[in-house]
Amino acid sequence: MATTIASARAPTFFEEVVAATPGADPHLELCLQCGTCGGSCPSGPDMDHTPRALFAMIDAGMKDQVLRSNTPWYCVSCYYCMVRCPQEIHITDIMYTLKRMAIKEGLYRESSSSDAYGFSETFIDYVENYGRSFELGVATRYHLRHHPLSAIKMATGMGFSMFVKGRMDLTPTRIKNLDQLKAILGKAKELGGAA
Amino acid sequence: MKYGYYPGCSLERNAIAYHQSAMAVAGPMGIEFNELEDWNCCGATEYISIDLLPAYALISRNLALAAQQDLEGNGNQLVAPCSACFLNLKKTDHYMAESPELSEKVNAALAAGDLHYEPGSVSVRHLLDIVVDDVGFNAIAEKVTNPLYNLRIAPYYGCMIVRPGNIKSFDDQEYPTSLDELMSTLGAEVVDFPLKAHCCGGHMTQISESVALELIRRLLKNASDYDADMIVTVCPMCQLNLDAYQDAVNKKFGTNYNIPILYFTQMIGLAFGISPDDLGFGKEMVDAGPALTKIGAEPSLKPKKKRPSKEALPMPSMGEDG
Amino acid sequence: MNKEKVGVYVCHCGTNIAGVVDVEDVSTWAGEHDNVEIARDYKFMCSSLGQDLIEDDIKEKGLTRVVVAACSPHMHEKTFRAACERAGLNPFLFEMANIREHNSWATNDKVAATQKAKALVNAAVERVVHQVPLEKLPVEINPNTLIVGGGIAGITAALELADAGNHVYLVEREPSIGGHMAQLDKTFPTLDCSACILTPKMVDAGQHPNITLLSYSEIEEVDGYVGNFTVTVRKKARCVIEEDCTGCGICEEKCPVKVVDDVFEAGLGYRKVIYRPFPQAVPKYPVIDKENCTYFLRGKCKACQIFCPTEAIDFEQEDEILKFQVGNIIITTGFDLFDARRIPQYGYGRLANVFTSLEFERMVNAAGPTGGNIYLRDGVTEPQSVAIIHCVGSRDKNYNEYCSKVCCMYSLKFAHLVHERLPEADVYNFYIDMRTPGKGYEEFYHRLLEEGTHFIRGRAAEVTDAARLPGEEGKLIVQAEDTLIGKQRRVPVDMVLLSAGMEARGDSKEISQLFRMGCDFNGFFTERHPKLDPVATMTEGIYIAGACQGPKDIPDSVAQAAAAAARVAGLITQGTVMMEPVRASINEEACSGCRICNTMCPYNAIVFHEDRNVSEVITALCQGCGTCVAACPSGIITGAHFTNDQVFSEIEGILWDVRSKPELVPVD
Amino acid sequence: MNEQFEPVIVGFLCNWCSYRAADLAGTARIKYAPNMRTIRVMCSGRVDPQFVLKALREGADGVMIAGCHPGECHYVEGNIKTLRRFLLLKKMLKQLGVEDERIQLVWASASEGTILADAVDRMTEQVRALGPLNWQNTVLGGGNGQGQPAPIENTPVVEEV
Repeated sequence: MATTIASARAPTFFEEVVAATPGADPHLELCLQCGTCGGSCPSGPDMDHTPRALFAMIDAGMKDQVLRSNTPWYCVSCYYCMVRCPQEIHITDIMYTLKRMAIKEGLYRESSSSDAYGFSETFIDYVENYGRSFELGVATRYHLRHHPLSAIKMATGMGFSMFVKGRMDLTPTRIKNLDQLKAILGKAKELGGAA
Repeated sequence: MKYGYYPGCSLERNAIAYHQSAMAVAGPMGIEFNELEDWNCCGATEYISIDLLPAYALISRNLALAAQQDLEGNGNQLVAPCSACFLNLKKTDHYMAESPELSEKVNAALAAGDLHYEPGSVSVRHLLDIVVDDVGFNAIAEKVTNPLYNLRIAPYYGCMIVRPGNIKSFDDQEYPTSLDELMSTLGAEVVDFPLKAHCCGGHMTQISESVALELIRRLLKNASDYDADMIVTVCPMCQLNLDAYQDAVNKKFGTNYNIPILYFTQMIGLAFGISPDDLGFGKEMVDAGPALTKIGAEPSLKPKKKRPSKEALPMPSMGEDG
Repeated sequence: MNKEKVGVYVCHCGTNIAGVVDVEDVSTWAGEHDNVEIARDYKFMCSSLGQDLIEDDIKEKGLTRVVVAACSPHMHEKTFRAACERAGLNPFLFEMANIREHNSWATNDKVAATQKAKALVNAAVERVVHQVPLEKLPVEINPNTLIVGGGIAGITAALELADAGNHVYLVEREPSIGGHMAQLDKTFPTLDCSACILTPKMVDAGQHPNITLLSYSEIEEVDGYVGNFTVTVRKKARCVIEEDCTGCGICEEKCPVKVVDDVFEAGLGYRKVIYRPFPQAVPKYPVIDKENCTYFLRGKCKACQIFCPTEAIDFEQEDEILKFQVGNIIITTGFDLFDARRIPQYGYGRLANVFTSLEFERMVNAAGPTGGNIYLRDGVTEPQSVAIIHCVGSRDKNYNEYCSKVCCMYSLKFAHLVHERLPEADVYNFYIDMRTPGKGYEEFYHRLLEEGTHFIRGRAAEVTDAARLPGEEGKLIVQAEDTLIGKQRRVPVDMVLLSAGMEARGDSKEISQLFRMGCDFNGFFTERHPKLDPVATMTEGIYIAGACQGPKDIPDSVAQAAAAAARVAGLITQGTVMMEPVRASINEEACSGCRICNTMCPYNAIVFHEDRNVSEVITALCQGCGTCVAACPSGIITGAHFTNDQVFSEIEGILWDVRSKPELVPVD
Repeated sequence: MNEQFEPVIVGFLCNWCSYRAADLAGTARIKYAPNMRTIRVMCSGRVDPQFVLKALREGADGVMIAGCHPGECHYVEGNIKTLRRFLLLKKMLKQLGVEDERIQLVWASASEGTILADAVDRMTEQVRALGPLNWQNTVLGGGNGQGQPAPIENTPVVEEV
C-alpha cells in the first residue's frame, strides 16, 4: 500500500539528489545535524551555507536555494567531512552531485563563485580534445575569459618562471588513440543521466 | 617488483621532478615500472563536477587499458604518484563494483571504444603505499648512504592520498604516519605536523585565489611555527600550490616564508646518494639549496625530550591500539 | 493409537486476532478433525472466563488433550498449563498455537492469515496427541550466591543479599572493591562526594559476616546449572599474608619504585610497586605488582619486607585456586572507558593538555594527583579556558553508534566543577544534543546555564595546536560548526576535556562464554527481556546488573543491582525451583556406544560407561537443547516434549493443505 | 489471493532467539509474507536433517532454520552444530536437485524482528521465483512414490568426522 503511494508521486528533491549520487547509498537520510562536516571544512568560513545546513535544506525541498548556494563550488574535495561524519554520509560525493544539478538547472551562475564552472569547463575542453590536460592552455584561456588582469599577471609572473623552470609546456600533448576516447565520451554523454 | 605506472598529466611537466626522482629511485628499491600505454587524463576534480558518466568513462578507460595491457605481469597493480589521479582511479573502481548499474552504463560507454572494465580487476596503489608497504622501511634503510641528518622535515600528505573515507586506505585517514616513518628512516628529523593531511587548496588557486592563498598560508605558517626546514609532499598539486604560490602568499599576508617544497622521492634519492640533478632538484620555485646545506653529520645527542619537571603530570602512553 | 479427546480453543484476543483471522471458520474447521472432541472460539481465552471454559470441558467432556490458538507461548503458555493442571490434566498434554504474533499481527491478508491459522492449529492438534504426561523436575537451590565484580552494582547486590541473611561470594579482579565510582569526585546531579557515599558501603561489604570478599581474584571456571553452580576462582598472589598484615602502609612508604597508575589514577598519577589503589581500599591489604617490582626483576631490594613490622611480606606466595558451590550468580562487571586515542583529530596523547573524563575526575578529586587542583599537564598552571567535548566515541558509526547516556550529565558536572574551582575560567561545552532525562537532571542543566557555561551546539570537528589567527598562539583550538548560527567557529582554550563514552569490557565476550549467557554486538550482556525482564539472562540462575548490561549511571546501576538481588533472594526462599522436564534420555538397550552424543553436549551431561559401552544422560545437568537427539545416528535419544514423532506429526499437521502424499508412512 | 504461486515454507525457530524475534516482529506489527509456518524447537541444534527432508517431502516448497547468532546460543554452541549440519544437508539436497534457496539458515537474535521478517520476505520471493518443489519428481524422479529419500540416516554421522 505504502509502495503504491510512493510510486504515484514525483520524486522529491531529496530523492533526486540521492539518485544522482554514484556508488551505493550515500546515507543522506541519516544526517544527525551534528555539524561535524561544517566544522571540518577548510573553506567552511567562505560558504554561504554549511554542508549540514544544506542537507537540512535538501530535506526541506528548498531546491532553488540549495542549487544557488556557493557551498558545493567551495568544496575543495579534501574529504575530511566524509572521514569524520559519524553517520558515514558520502558528503563530498553529494557536493559533486549538487554542482552537476546546479549546472543542469542553470543556477550555478547565481552562486557567488560561478568561476568554478568556467574553470572546469575549460579544463575538460582540453581533456576532450587532447586526452590530456594542458596547464598553460587551461590557465591562460580560463583567466583571459574570467579575469583578464590576472591572466597577464600569470603569463608574466608565476607562469613565466614556471616556464623557465621547464615546468610548463607551450603545446598540449595529444594521446594516440584520441578517436577511441572521443567515441567513449560521446557514448557516455549520450547515455547521459547520473547512474 | 613490477607495477603498471600511471604518471598523470602533472608528472609530464609541472611535476617533472617527481617523475624523474621516482624513476631514479625505483631501480635501487627493486621496483620496475611499466608506463600505461596511451593513458589519458583522470579528469582531476573538474570533470566529475560537470558530468557524471563521461567522468567515470574517462577514468575507467585507463583502468580498462591497465587490465588489457597487463603483459609484463604487473599483477594488475597500477601505481599513481599523483594523489588526485590515485583517488579518481580508486574511487571509480570501487563505485563501479558497488553499483552494478553504474558499472553497466560505464561499460556501455567503454564499448564504444571496444573496451571493457571488470570492477576490481585492477588494484590501484599510490606510489607512497608501495614504497612503505611493498619495499618496506628496512630495505630502504639498507640503501641509505647519505642520511639526511639535521634536516627538519614537515611530512605533508595532503588530503586525497588517504581518502575518500568510505574506502579502505593504506594509512590512517585522519592522521597518517607512513611518510613520517619513511623520512626518519632516511635519517631526517621529522616534525609532528598537525596539518599533515589538510587541504592545499586544490583548484581553488584558479577559482578563488583568496580562499586558496589562505589555505596555503595555514600550511606554511604551521610548518614554520614548527621550524621545519622544508615540506615534503606526495602530490603534484600540493607541491605546485605550496611552491608556486608561496610568493603570492607572502605578498598578500606580508609574510616572508621561504620553505622549499620537495617530493618524497627526491629525498629518498638524496639519501641514496643519487646526484640532485638526476632527481629534478632546481625545478622548485623556492630554492631548496640553502636548506639542503644543513644536512650534516649524525647529531651527537639525539633531540630527546627533556625530563619533565617533578610537578608535571604523566602523558598518556601511546601504545599500538585502536 | 486409541483416539484422543482434544479440546481446541481459538482466541479472538479482541480484534487482535479476530480482526484478521476468521476465528469462527478456524474453530469449526478444527472441530471436524477426528481427534477433536470440542472446538470453540472465545473473545479472550486468557481471561478467567476463558480459562474456566477449558477447565469445565476437561472435567465434563473428559478432554485428554488441550490446544489453545492465541498469542505466543512466551506470553500465556504458563497460564493455560496452570488451567489444565487445575482441572487435573497434566500440563504437558497442552499445546499452544501462536496465531497472533506469528500470524494476525504479521499480515493484513485475511485469507492467507486464516489459512495459516488453520495450519498452525492443525499442527498443534497433530502434535498434542503424541504428547505424553511429564513431571517438572524439582531442583534444590544452593543458598549461596556468586557476585562477579565489586563496583557499586556488585557491592549493592552483595549487601542486599547478605543483609537478608544469605551468604555471598564477592569476586573482584582489582586489589580493592569500589570500581569506577571510587575514582569519581562528585556525583551528578546532587554533587555529593562519591567517596563519602561509597566507602561506607565498601567497608560494610568488607566486614559483613555473610560476605566472603575475594579481591585480586578472577573466575576460572563455572559448571552446573541454576541452584547448583560449581565455581572455580583464582586468587592471585598478593605476596602479602593477609592474616599478618595490619594495613599500616609502611611498605608502601618505603618502596623505592614509582610507576604510572593506569588503573585507579587513570594514568594521571603514580603509585608504588607495592600498593593499595587508594587509602580507603577494601580490603586494606596491599599487593605487589610483580611486573615492576625490583625484587622480581633483579632479585634484590626487599625494602617492603625489611620494613614490614609484622613480617607479612611473602615473595614466594602463589596463586590459590578456590572451588565452591553457589545457587545463583549475579554479573556486575561494569564498563571500560572509550579509548580516546582512537580519535586522532582530538589529539589525546599527542596534545599535552587534552584530558579524558576519567583523568579529570582524578584531577578534581581532593585525594587525586593534583590534590583537587585543576592544572594543565605541567602540573602547575591553571587553565583560563576549558573546552568540554561531548559524545567522544559515542553516537558515531566509526566507533560506537549508541549513546553512552551519562556523558551529557558528567560534562555538565565538569563544567560546574571548573566554575567552582576557577571562577574566572571560561567553559565551553560542545554537544550534539543535550540529553538530561532523569530526576533533577534537566534542572542541573539549567543551573549550568545560570553559571554562565558557554554551550555550543555542534560536534567538535578537531582539536589542534596549529594556530591560524591572532589569539590562537600557544592555545588548543577547538574547531566546530556552531549549528545554531550555521557558522564555523574556532575556540582557543587552554584545556580540553574529552567526555569519552562507556564501552563493554574488553573481555566481555569471554565472560559471556564463561557464564553461557548472551552478549550483544557491542559486547554488553543480553537481558532475558529488554523491558519485562531486564536483570535476568537467558540462562536460569544468572543475572546481570549495572553497566555490563549497557551504559548506565549510578542510580540505575544500584536499582538494577537491588532488583537482581531480589530475584535471587526469591529463589533462595523458595528453596527449590521446578525445572522444565524438557530433557534428553538414552535408550541404553539400543545405544551402539558410538559416543557421538558425548562430543555434542555443551554441558558434558552425557557420560559414557566403558563397561556396558553405552552413553547415559545425567538428567540434572541436561539443559534440553536436543542437539544430541538430532545427532544420534541410530535415533535412540529421546528429547522429552520434542520427540521425533511429536515434531514429525507437527510437520505433517502444519502442511495439511499441501501434503503431496498424505498416506506416506512417517519416518521415525 | 490472485493466481500467483504462493510457496509454503516451514520455519524451524529456536525458542530463545529467533522464535522471540518472530514474536517481536508481530508485536511491532511488522508486516511480512504469511508464507512461513513456524515450528518451535528449543535450539536450532535440535533440527534433525530428517525434519527438513520430512517437511520437503510433505509438500513444503522451502525450509528455513533460524537460530541465535554464533556466540549467542543459549546452549553455548548448538547453532554452530546446526551450521555444520546445514552445510552438509545443503550439499546433499543439491545433489538431489533441490535448489540452494529452498533451505536457508538465518541468525536472528530476540531483538531482531526486522531481520527475521526481511529474511522471510526475501526467501518467499526467491522460492516463489523457483516455483513449486515437486518432491516426487525432483527428488524421487518420476514420483515412484515409495522409497525413503537419499541416505539421510548417515548425514549426522558424516557431520561429526
